[in-house]
Amino acid sequence: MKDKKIKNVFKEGAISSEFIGESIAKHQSKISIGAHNIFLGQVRADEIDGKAVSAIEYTAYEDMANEKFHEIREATFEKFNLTCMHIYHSLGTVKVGEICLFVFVSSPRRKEVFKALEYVVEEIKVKAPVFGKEIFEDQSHQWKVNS
Amino acid sequence: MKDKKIKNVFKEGAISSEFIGESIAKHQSKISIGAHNIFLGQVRADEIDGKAVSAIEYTAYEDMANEKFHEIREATFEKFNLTCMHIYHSLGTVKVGEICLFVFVSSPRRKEVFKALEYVVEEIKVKAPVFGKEIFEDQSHQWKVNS
Amino acid sequence: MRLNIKYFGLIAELTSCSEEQLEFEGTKVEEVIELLNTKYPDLKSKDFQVAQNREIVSLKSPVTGGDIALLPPFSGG
Amino acid sequence: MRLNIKYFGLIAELTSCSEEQLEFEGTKVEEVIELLNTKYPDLKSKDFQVAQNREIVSLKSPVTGGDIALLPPFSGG
Repeated sequence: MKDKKIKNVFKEGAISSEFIGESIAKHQSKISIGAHNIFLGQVRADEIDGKAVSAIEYTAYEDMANEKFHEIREATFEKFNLTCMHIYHSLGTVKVGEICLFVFVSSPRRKEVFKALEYVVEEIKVKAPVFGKEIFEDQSHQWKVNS
Repeated sequence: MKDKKIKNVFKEGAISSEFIGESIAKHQSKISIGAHNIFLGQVRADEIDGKAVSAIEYTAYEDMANEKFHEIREATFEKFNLTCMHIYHSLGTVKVGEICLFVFVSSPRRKEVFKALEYVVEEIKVKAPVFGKEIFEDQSHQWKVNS
Repeated sequence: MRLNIKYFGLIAELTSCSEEQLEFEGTKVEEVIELLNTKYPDLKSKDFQVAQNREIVSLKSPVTGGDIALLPPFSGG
Repeated sequence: MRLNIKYFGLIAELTSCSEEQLEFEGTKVEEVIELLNTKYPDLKSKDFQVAQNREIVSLKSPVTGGDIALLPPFSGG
């Protein structure tokens, strides 16, 4: 299903496992779906110069990011045979072990979901103006760089 | 984490969205994880000769299947840099819209989870002696063939 | 030797049986299948793999005793 | 023309400001950046892209008015 309206992808704080479970439950009425594929980004306790990351604080150019997420969504529906797609990204503080990105694609067929999900996640990394500030245990910080 | 013990992958009936949500929540203490990838197989209301599938009844050569799942798990840990992996498959009746397969892989890095998840799911389709009987609305049936 | 024959999916449907014991005098897997083809003539038209003690084996493999399973095409997931 | 300049991430940290208005007389995006380099000398050493009205533009693009955003490397997800 294509959706021309630009959605707000951002959620304040971490994305809870309950929210993810409920999103899955909502798809049980969509009986043409045979396969779901879900990507979750989780904040990792990276150690940099002997200090461990304790949280990431996300900011974004929200208007532009939502437009880019919308363009990614449209392009993905063009490329792959998907029934539906959902993207959620955190803003603000997300602690180590918590989830900051939730991408959910569904299709009648499994081959489509694998290709589509990787495409969406890589596009988000490259095109969405979102900025992560890695906060260390001692409250110092550095700006995250995607690899 | 490698686990030498052969686990029982099978669950009686559908895999609930709450169970999936709880599995995700359990990983929040694993702070070296940066990416999760989840595959869900959902029973599709396929129409065959004008009759719609209403459920799939799964049976398996359980001992052999659990050994094969174990071998797939071991091979996947060899090939990819994963922190953990979980596989659950339904036995018995799973209705249209319900989930019959749940594969969950986690890694420090996202590139690994995409490759690993697709590998695991394709291996399961080919190597696990599991048999799906498609039950139609009128209680007639046919044996499912994977594509 | 005594074999334990297991049937699954549409094969079990055809044999109306999920497991049976068989006294076997031969040496190769294909001889077991010949015996079963005689007992269940419809088996000949069916596509299946054979597992011996939970490993897929070819028809030319030696019978080592234990469990022989007839496995129709897998359709998990 | 009057431009609305937006700063994000480590650029906003450097300018101590997330948004400011600027009166601009020139024609190209690079001239805007030159003005900002004068105001914030540390900007020169930083890696960023420029978006005009929410689309990435090159330094040679014409300034059409509205929002100009300085975007350090993206690190979402």
